[in-house]
Amino acid sequence: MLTLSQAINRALRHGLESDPKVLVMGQDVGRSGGVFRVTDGLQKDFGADRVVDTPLAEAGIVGTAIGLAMRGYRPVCEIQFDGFVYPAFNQITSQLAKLHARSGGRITVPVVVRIPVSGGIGAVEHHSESNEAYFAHTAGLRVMVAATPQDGHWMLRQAIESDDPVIFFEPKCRYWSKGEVAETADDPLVLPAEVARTVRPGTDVTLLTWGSMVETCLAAAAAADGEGRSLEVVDLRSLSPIDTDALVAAVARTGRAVVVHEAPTFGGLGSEVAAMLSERCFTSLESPVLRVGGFNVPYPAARLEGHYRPDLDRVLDAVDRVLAW
Amino acid sequence: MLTLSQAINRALRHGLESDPKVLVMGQDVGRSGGVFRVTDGLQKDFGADRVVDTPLAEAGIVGTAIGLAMRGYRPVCEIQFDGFVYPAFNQITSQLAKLHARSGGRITVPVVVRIPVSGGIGAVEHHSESNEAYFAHTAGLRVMVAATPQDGHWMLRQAIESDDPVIFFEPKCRYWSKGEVAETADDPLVLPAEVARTVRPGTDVTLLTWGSMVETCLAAAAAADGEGRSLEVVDLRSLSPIDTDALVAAVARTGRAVVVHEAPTFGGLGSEVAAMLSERCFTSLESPVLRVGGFNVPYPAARLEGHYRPDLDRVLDAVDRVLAW
Amino acid sequence: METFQLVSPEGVLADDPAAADVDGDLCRGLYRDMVLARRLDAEAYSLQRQGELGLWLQSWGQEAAQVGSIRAIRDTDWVFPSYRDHAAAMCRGIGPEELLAQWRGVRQSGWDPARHRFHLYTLVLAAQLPHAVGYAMGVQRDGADEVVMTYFGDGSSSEGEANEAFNWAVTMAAPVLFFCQNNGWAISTPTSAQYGAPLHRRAAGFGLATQLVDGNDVLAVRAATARAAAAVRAGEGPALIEAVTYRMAGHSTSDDPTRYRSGAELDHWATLDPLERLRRLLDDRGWATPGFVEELETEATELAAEVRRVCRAMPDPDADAMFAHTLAVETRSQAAERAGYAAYTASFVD
Amino acid sequence: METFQLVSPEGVLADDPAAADVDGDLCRGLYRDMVLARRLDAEAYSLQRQGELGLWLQSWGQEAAQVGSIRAIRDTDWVFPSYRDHAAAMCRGIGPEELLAQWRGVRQSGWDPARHRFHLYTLVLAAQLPHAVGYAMGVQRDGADEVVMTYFGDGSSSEGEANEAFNWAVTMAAPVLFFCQNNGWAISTPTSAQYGAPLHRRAAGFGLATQLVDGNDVLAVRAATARAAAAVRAGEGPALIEAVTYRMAGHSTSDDPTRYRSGAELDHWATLDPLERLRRLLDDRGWATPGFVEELETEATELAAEVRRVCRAMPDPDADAMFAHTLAVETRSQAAERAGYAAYTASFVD
Ligand SMILES: Cc1ncc(C[n+]2csc(CCOP(=O)(O)OP(=O)(O)O)c2C)c(N)n1
Ligand SMILES: Cc1ncc(C[n+]2csc(CCOP(=O)(O)OP(=O)(O)O)c2C)c(N)n1
Ligand SMILES: [Mg+2]
Ligand SMILES: [Mg+2]
Repeated sequence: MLTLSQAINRALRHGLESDPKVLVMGQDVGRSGGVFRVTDGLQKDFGADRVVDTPLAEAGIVGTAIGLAMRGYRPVCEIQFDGFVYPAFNQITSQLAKLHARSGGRITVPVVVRIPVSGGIGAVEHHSESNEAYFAHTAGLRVMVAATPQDGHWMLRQAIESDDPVIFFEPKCRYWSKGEVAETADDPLVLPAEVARTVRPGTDVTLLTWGSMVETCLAAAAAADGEGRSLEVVDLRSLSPIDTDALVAAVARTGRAVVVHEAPTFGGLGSEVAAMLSERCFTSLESPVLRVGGFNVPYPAARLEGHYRPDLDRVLDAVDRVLAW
Repeated sequence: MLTLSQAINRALRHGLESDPKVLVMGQDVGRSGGVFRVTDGLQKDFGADRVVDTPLAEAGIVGTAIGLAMRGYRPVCEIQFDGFVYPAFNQITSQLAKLHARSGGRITVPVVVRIPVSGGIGAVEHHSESNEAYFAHTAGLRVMVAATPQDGHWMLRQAIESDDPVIFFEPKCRYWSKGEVAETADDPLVLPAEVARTVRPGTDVTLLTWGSMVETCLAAAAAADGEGRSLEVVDLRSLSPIDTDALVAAVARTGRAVVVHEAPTFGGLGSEVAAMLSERCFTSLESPVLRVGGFNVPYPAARLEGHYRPDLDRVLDAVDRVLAW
Repeated sequence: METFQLVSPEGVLADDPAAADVDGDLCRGLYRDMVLARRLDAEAYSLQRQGELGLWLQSWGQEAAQVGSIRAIRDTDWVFPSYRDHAAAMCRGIGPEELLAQWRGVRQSGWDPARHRFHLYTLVLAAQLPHAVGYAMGVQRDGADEVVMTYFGDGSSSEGEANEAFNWAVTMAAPVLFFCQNNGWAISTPTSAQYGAPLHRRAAGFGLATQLVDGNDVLAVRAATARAAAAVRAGEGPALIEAVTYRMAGHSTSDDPTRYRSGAELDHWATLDPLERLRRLLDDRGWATPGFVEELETEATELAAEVRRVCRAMPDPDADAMFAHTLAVETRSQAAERAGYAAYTASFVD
Repeated sequence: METFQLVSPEGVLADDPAAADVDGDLCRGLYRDMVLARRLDAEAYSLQRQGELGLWLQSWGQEAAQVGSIRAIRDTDWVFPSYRDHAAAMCRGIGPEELLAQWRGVRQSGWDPARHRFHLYTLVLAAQLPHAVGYAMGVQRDGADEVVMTYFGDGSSSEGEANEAFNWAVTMAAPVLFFCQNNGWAISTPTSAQYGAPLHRRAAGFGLATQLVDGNDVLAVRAATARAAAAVRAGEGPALIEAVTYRMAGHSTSDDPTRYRSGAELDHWATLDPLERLRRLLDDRGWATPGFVEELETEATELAAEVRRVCRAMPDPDADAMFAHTLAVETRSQAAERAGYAAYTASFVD
């Protein structure tokens, strides 16, 4: 049993150990081990040339990582909090995402950008955002989110091994939660990065979710169970690409779907999921696909986040509505 | 009859004339009159203090506009091309969009960010992007797009008068197209900024679109007419908020909808429209809501844009599919 | 460039024309500002430890830099702070409730910026710098006799936006005074890993008038700021002050500074404490009259009590507050969302 | 700082140790590079006017800055260009088809960066600067004997990313040489509205070793670049060269420069033309032998013909090219999109 944070740390350690081209870079990742201790001990063991404390400049972090990748390195960058990735947005969208295409495939930029994401830890402003929609809509990036230590470890290893740029989200409210982590890559529990995972089977309604909301959906499913309702929970894991066939198959079975994420629903990635399901499951849907998410407001002050973030009750309320349809 | 570019120019001129606090600022907006001549003649008439040629720094443009707005000014910024707004993304998302909320309503930031957008002019890379989804998903911004000279003029005037920050998109392939512009604000053709406009009535299928694609949809509707199919075309105009009630009413009438935009459909704003319609028109829809848009690839080289951008045929193909359902 | 200093660590006042206006009243006032700020800071720290605040970033050690600078400008001048500038905020009349609200998590900002001519704290590093420059462009256009001062840290100076702001200010000759509190660290990153040339030198390269000042010497900071502000006010163009100081506490209450910096360094800076330094001068000159010392102690104790009281008294906000100010004019869909959530929560109440 | 010059506008070579290796071969080589570059540029311009290219950004007037600098570094050194660096690109063996493809709109980039150690053009201003610094960090880690040079313009220096790159390079002591072609303008914005202090001064403030050089003097540029590159190579840290030159044409074929700059300015710079200056030296010294001049004219004429030929011969790309390289490993949904579009287009063919 490892925490998510430890599982990620081990994936980074594995990367650094197995490939001399892997680098870890970011603000405070070295001596201090990162504000969430995710990079703890790495600089001590691999040196300051491979675990690099950078100046305080996000565009610089991603921009120099791109240059390093062109030189054959495989940098894993850390952005300290979700709300601080925007200074790097230009490097990510116009450079990182496009270089492979712009160069006609001649350049690969195997850069991973790790971002602690979402709320639930009572943080101050800019420290609780769920901004996956911006990146998923950006062609040329892979976007992954690890809801469990298992994925924190193995999906990050896959991200590091990928020749494509990967935005790797880590729900910070889950950093301290423990879970099993497979020992070897051929363990059947280790899934390919692009595959959605049914974390709980069910027959009445399919909950489609990711990141910080997987646990919430599992709790909702457990509660519904007591009321004789069988909820299926699917963790998307990969947000770009989305494993659409798996989602369609799941929803075709239950005929009812609720998409749950923490970002505002308006224009959020849930709208892609709902639109896609509404189209592809048109004949099998017995009720509209509902979306449960943040409201269309800036992430609020910490003492309001309980209202902002979807919780068990709001998920069950949507379940009630699709079932009552 | 004015071109879109002239109509916008007159709206800026009106703002500068009627309110001494209105400023126009950006790269090359002054002496040269802007790369699309949208600000032509303004510096000559209003001086370099009010029509400000700025240094080449987009974060600086939006960031100083915010400061000016806090001082009581109403800056209208120009970003030279869609692909160059990303260096300002941090100022837009973490500052411009949030200051009103963060300050508990004490600060207003009446800043307009004008962005020439979308393709169709054979431009080189980064000059043809349709990035409205990023901004529409950002709570705290209003997002508008002017498909006609009428809206270029009147909606921009409304944007300048708004106390909220507005991202104002101008489809550059329409800059030179002419149209009527109402003389006075009380002309019934002048709609409130938040309202969708039915630009062509129809009974079989509703096309929901905006910006550069309005003309394409009108052409598709005209062609379909010849085949005895009656297509309704709705121009959303406001992308945040979306005039959902009007859209729902339209689609409830026809029972069939196709959303058409130029951005990649994956995670694009069309998915919000489709998801919302699929939910709210669940019982009246006779076929799935289809989306026609760019592919999930970086905007391609100019000679490929004819393949990338939705055209009359691709729109009609989708219309065929919803009708054949 | 030599570091400008007026009071030695031993509390000896230099024989410098810049010290000409130094007297007992002035020093007592500055000392009081610093003592009260430190008390509030310490109290907030322990409130965080008791779970009453979500987070706190201490100003401990940086009182002279903040008090000296803000006391040197006029009340009509505008300030764009960073997030650790509690001493400066207090000098502008911002009270404990207003200061703590954000860190308790009941609001995202505590005070009315216009009333105090003191902008909200900005947590996105360096984002306030272009705002200050833009505000100063407005001052310029208004022909107003005002200076705009903005605080930021050594680490923040690496952000692109900081450098855009430096360049912009010089190009526009905007009346802005950049004030860097170089406290040696950006969380765990020392300035040696932040930049290769001192910030004041970089700033000069941009064309800013620059001064390097001992940030733990409140009189030097005050004199340097007054000088710089006067030049900015006179239309001589923007300026930058680098005040060398030290963050005595961790970066925040979530940070453990022993992971990355030595006790010896801390001990060294403890000997340079800005309050003690001024106290030595006060004592030497006989300016610290017993009445003053006692009253100040009483005032600080009362402040501490008030801090605890107002902090604990802050109620959790209403859900509705979350919807209230997204836009100046609420949209129909937002009103619907707000009403929908109100109806939903009401459904739980029997 | 004085502007470094080796050849006066009249073509007189200075008596300077930096000119010690100047001889006929060297000058003929540099002259040839510049003549061919100007010819390609002029030809591309007229192809744009004929509708064969979508856009063209002329290098006219900046040949000395580009040729002098790229000829001063080693072929094993890496270059991160901007978008107007056709003369430099040609020196790296990039051919007309490769150069024109992007501007014809048939591909987004023409050449293989690794083969020429010359990165793609970057159209997002200053975005290539952090890439160059990162690449140089890789060189550092590899212990390789290489220097990374990156080109950018005076206007681009205002972007935050440029300044982050300057600071980063110095902090990391990365082996990178920033080369600014200060051509006086960023589209319609003169340097006086771009910054308030000269770039070389700002760069020095960041801790970069800097040189100001006459960018229309190919020998001076070459000597300055060689000196700077040698220092960078020797591990003395990063450097910046500001080469003062002039953009003789409009910003691009879409731009009308008469709207914002005077004919007198253009006339002045015409007298400082880099090709004519070197030609005067060649003539003075008798280095421009008739054989050389004639052969060069033939070569240029042939190049022009080739430019026209390869440009017109470039076929429109296949729709499939649009899908080909979004990701290194195509996803299922992308494959489906690609196949769907192929089936769709096939449905139109009878
Ligand atoms: C854009 C951005 N990136 C990262 C952070 C996270 N962060 C908060 S404070 C800090 C260090 C700031 O150092 P400095 O500017 O020296 O100010 P100090 O804390 O020392 O007062 C960092 C990295 C942030 N708030 N904003
Ligand atoms: C980030 C960004 N902003 C704006 C532009 C539009 N633009 C293209 S070239 C240019 C001027 C560049 O000036 P300079 O850096 O001096 O280079 P020059 O064209 O003179 O070679 C501008 C504003 C851009 N390409 N990228
Ligand atoms: Mg600091
Ligand atoms: Mg230039």
